[in-house]
Amino acid sequence: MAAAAGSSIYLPESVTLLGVEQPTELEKVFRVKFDSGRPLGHGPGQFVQVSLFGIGEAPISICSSPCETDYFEMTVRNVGMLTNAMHKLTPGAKFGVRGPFGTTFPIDEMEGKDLILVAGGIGLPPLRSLILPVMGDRERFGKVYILFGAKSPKEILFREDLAAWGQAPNTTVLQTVDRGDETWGGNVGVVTTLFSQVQVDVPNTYVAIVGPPIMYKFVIMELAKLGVANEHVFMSLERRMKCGVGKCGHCQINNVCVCMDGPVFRYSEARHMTEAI
Amino acid sequence: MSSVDVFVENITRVEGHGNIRVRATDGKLEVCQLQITESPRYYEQLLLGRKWYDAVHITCRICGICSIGHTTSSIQGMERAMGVEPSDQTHKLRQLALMGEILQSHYLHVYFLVAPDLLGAPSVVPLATTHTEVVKMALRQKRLANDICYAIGGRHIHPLTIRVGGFTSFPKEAELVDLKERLIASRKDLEATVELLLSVAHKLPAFERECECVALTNPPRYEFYSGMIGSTVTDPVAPNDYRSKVIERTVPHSHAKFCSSNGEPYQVGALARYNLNHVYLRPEAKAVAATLGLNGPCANPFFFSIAQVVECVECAEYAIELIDHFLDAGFDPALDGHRDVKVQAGCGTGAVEVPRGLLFHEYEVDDEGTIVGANLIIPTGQNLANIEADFAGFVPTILDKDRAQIELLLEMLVRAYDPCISCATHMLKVEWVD
Amino acid sequence: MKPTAAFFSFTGCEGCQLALLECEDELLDILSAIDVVKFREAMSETSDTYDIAFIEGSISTPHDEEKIKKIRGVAKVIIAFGACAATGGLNAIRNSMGSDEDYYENLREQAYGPVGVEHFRSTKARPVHAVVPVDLTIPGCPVDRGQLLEVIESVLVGRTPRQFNHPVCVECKLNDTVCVVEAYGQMCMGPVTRAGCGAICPGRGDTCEGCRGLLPDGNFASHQQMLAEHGNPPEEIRLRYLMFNAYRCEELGVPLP
Amino acid sequence: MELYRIDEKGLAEAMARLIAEYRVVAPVEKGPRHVFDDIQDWSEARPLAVGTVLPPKKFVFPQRETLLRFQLTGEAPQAEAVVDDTPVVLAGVHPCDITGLRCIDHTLAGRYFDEHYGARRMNAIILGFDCMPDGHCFCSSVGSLKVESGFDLFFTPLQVGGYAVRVGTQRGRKLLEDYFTAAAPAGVYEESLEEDFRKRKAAAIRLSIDAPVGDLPGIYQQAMRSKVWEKWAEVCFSCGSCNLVCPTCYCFDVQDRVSLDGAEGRRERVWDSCMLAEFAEVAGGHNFRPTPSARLIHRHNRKFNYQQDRYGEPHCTGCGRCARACLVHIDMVTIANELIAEQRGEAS
Ligand SMILES: Cc1cc2nc3c(=O)[nH]c(=O)nc-3n(C[C@H](O)[C@H](O)[C@H](O)COP(=O)(O)OP(=O)(O)OC[C@H]3O[C@@H](n4cnc5c(N)ncnc54)[C@H](O)[C@@H]3O)c2cc1C
Ligand code: SF4
Ligand code: SF4
Ligand code: SF4
Repeated sequence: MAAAAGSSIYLPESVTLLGVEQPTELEKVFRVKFDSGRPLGHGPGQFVQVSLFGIGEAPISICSSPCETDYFEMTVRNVGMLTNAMHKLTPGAKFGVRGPFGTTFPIDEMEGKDLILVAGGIGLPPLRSLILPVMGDRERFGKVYILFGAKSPKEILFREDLAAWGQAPNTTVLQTVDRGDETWGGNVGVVTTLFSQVQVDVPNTYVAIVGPPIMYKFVIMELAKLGVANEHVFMSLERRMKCGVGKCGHCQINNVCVCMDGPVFRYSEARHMTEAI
Repeated sequence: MSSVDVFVENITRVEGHGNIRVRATDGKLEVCQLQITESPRYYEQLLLGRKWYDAVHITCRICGICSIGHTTSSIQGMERAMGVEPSDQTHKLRQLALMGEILQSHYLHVYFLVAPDLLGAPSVVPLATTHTEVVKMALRQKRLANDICYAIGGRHIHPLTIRVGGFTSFPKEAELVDLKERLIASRKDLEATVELLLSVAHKLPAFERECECVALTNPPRYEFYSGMIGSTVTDPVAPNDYRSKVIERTVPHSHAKFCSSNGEPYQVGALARYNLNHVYLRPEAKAVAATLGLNGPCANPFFFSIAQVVECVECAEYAIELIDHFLDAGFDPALDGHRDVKVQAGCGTGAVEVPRGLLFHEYEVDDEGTIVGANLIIPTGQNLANIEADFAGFVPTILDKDRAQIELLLEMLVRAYDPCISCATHMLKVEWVD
Repeated sequence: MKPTAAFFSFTGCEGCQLALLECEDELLDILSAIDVVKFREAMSETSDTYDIAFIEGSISTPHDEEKIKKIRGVAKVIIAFGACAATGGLNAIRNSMGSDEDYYENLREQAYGPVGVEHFRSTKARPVHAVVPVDLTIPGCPVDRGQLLEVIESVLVGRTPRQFNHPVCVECKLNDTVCVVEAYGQMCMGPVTRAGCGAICPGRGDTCEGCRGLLPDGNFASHQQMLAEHGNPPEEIRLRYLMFNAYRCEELGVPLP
Repeated sequence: MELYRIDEKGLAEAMARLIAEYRVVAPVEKGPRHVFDDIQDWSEARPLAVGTVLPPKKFVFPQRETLLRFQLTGEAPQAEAVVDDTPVVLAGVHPCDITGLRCIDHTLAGRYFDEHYGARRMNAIILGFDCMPDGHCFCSSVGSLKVESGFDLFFTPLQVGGYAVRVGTQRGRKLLEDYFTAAAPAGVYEESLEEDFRKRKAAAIRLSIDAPVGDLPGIYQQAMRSKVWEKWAEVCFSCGSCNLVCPTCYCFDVQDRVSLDGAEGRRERVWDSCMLAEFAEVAGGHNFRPTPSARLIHRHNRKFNYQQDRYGEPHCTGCGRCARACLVHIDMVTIANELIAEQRGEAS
């Protein structure tokens, strides 16, 4: 009777890999669906725990639109054990997924508002799960600015999407790179340098930010200069994470868990958390 | 063929690095060397200036295979130097650990290093498929021996509980019960081993050379742990007087010192012990010896592995006896002195029979417990000169064979002694402070 | 294709290779998962190509140095196996007793007298990574069987083995061990030593001697002060640091009492 | 709450009956200290011993535990959850550790119920025992000197011999009937003896935090940049001992193991500690708490601020284990009092 089988919040469901694309040297985009056929049912900004038995688990954001129910997509940067093993997978492969977990960008609250959507590097994929539904229902929102910074032109993700979004009415896509190369004729500098080109109705503006830890502080400073209300600023934070369901303690920031109370936080709340940014 | 020039670089299936160099022209032996090329480690030097309690930690690392032997000899030497008298409980438990190590080392040698030669394989790896049952039995036996070491010493290699004055912890009763059951069950495996050996024993070359044998003696026991330094040639001497028996010297072709007694090479190890003490073997072991053709003194060095199997029987039975004692008497922490060692200046020598023979650890400490002198004499070092003497006797008898066969036979001869070369290459001359 | 593995021993006691032979229960599984093509201590067959090289022992002679460079040229993965290879181990004690060329010449002369000419020159004893790049490290004197098996498993499944960047105290606690410092004031190296051994020494009432090597970010000053508070003389604390960690102290610039 | 009385002999008989049917664990001697371990005979138990190295939480939340088992052969990997619901009797659990289990419940048995913990927790029969503090205990400062619930039965040693027994659950009542047959109903006299014991206990506690526990979240929140942290961080080993012995800590790491033939494996969780340098490090090397002081601040706030704010009670039960385990004398009371003194000093 000792070790009986049972249900478990840690038991993943099986998914099948439908397709893989490799937009950059380090990143691959994985399109998968649950073998059970159930839709993931995520909101913008949520993530799943990806599980490869024998290797481990890692939290990965969903980069496809919540409106897409046939499959979902994840963009994975090859940085370690699990992500490395994921990069070796080929279509047809089966692995485990738990989720979706975490909080979402409040898309309904954003209705009718001007939006500044700021992404740095691998922050673009999670933001894409917000941008896609915004673009899909464009007239529900005011002006949209998409600000994206990458280290170098080679590392720009979702080029086609960026180009297409730039074509949408009332939408401005601004890109910059830290270091340019011979192919690059655009902005060079950190993402905050793009703010000079942003013109919004400040009291009616919502902001979403996803990027590397270092980016938040500087973007917040720009927003303060602009005068955007803290209540209108949302940011997705990243922490080490083992369980995704508020148990393992790794992702705790002050009294919140990034996996349950985040990853999307309202800045007016996050600013009181001494460890947040 | 009466001329050979043999150079075996890095003899395999021995512990440590050594070469064989033999040259004979027209039946005349010109060069005959066992070259020890293991990198020197200067253990005796490392000990100087350190504290008494470190000697055992450091010297047990001389050798992975006989670390319990080094541990035992080291604490014995240190206790004799500082006048520490451990309890009977401590002595007995140490001997149980030593039995575990002799069993594990002998099994390793017989099954993993020698058996492939006799079964015509280059190593135990192919035997895993051709002789699966033998390999499984070997692993089972070795595991049991290891578990004895683990239960008492706290670790399979480099024991950690065995200290000057006593033990830092005792095995649990359940562990002892388990070990005893498995030791009893292992009698069957030992019988099978004897049978196996019997079926291949005829492959052992029939070569004999008389030599002096040196081992601990302590009638009426087949001794490993205490007693006098006995010899087939001279009178016994006390461990503290070992220098009157054993002379060490350096030779140009070896990183290990060679030893002699009365100017002649001599032999230590399982066969030497058998030759000196066989009358004191318990009946079970005597019977096995007789079955395997060992009926009293034996001058054939290839019979080392036979003597080892006989000792396995002896040690397994002695281990059972010791376990029975502890199951009966239990362990009394009050009889353990490892936390109350009093430091005192002095000089003393430990002499213990480890798998490969007699091992000496001599220490001198000052009144603060600082080590000011150390001399370690390793069994393999003592056997090196004897192996060369065996070469000299053996090579002329095999000159008619082809080169590969000669190489194999010479390697088998070296391997028979189960040399432990990293042990032997520990040394450094020490300036004694008188 | 099974990966091929070769074992090499340099300056050491060969106890770590023995640790592999001591995985009696798993040995047959290991042999069916990897092809051991060279293992002088246990095998006569040998090969000059291999994927994984297990290196035991320190690099302590010019000859050792030559040999390890050759191996690096062949092996895809080099595993520093045991304290001698991983951190210099006990061999490095001699580094702390002298360092100039004369010192080693002297050692050699003392050891072998004027006949020493045929022998290798000894040099400073160094861990493998001081001479060639190392891919994986299994420290310990001897290596822990469990960790050894875990590393083999990791290599087979393509996972990075755990690195144990925390001290031995963690494993003491996991084992519900009575701390020998807290209970007896003994000189334990656990708080500054890399875990992974299962805190086997304190578990049996002994102290940790630091055989798995000092942690890169250990709080050495606080540790030494703590040991001194328990009545340990500075010289003995110094010797303790210089037992398994003479090379490591030099490498990390650890101040000693 | 119902009250009974039982003498030593009756207790021993009852425990013998329990041992015959259940796995029973209690504090036992280990060298000069005590640990919770299996017992075969009640005489081995030291139910009043304080400061076991690890708290009894290890029986409901083991140091290393298999969560999933999986098969890697076949078309797709197959996994199943491993949930252990073997009953275990925890005897000699003191008020601090009973409180500790309640603290862990908030997280592991709260939102997203952890079945692995839950199954063990619900099948752990808790026989609480009251205790006499040693020099490290400070339960009276954090409200865990006395527990009203969280046990099946609770035993208070009486000066006149024997124990007063409180019944905390239905299961406890059933146990009392089936096993503790020598227990007799008790009344005001025993109640006064119980009270007596607690008074002596309270009087024996030598440490105290100089502020009401309810004020601590505010005090800690204000002290994020206090010099006190730097001072203690300087001597901290980042060894994690304090976390690992704590009855309220639950952080864990997850590790996969695979058999050497690659056919099957398991996913395990192992206790982790937020005081370890690598705890908050992510791939690529960024560490969200790179300094010992950041980690010290986090741990101490988790005890008196963050979790208290979230769940309404401090996550320190005053058991004193972390102070016993910390070789450089970093302890909850000293730090709390230094922070309190610092703020009062600033205020005045
Ligand atoms: C909410 C959230 C969403 C994320 N979304 C994405 C995404 O869409 N695409 C992407 O490429 N990466 C994403 N990450 C980061 C990703 O989880 C890590 O890169 C990944 O865990 C690294 O695992 P590894 O096994 O490859 O690396 P290793 O360094 O081998 O990591 C070992 C373990 O450490 C932990 N860990 C290490 N780094 C991180 C980290 N950055 N965050 C959390 N845990 C970590 C994990 O538990 C991991 O299993 C996200 C992280 C979080 C917290
Ligand atoms: S015994 Fe040593 S390793 Fe264990 S907790 Fe104490 S100091 Fe740390
Ligand atoms: S923080 Fe310390 S005193 Fe408080 S409950 Fe945890 S171990 Fe006990
Ligand atoms: S506070 Fe003490 S026990 Fe905790 S990590 Fe620091 S040194 Fe270790």
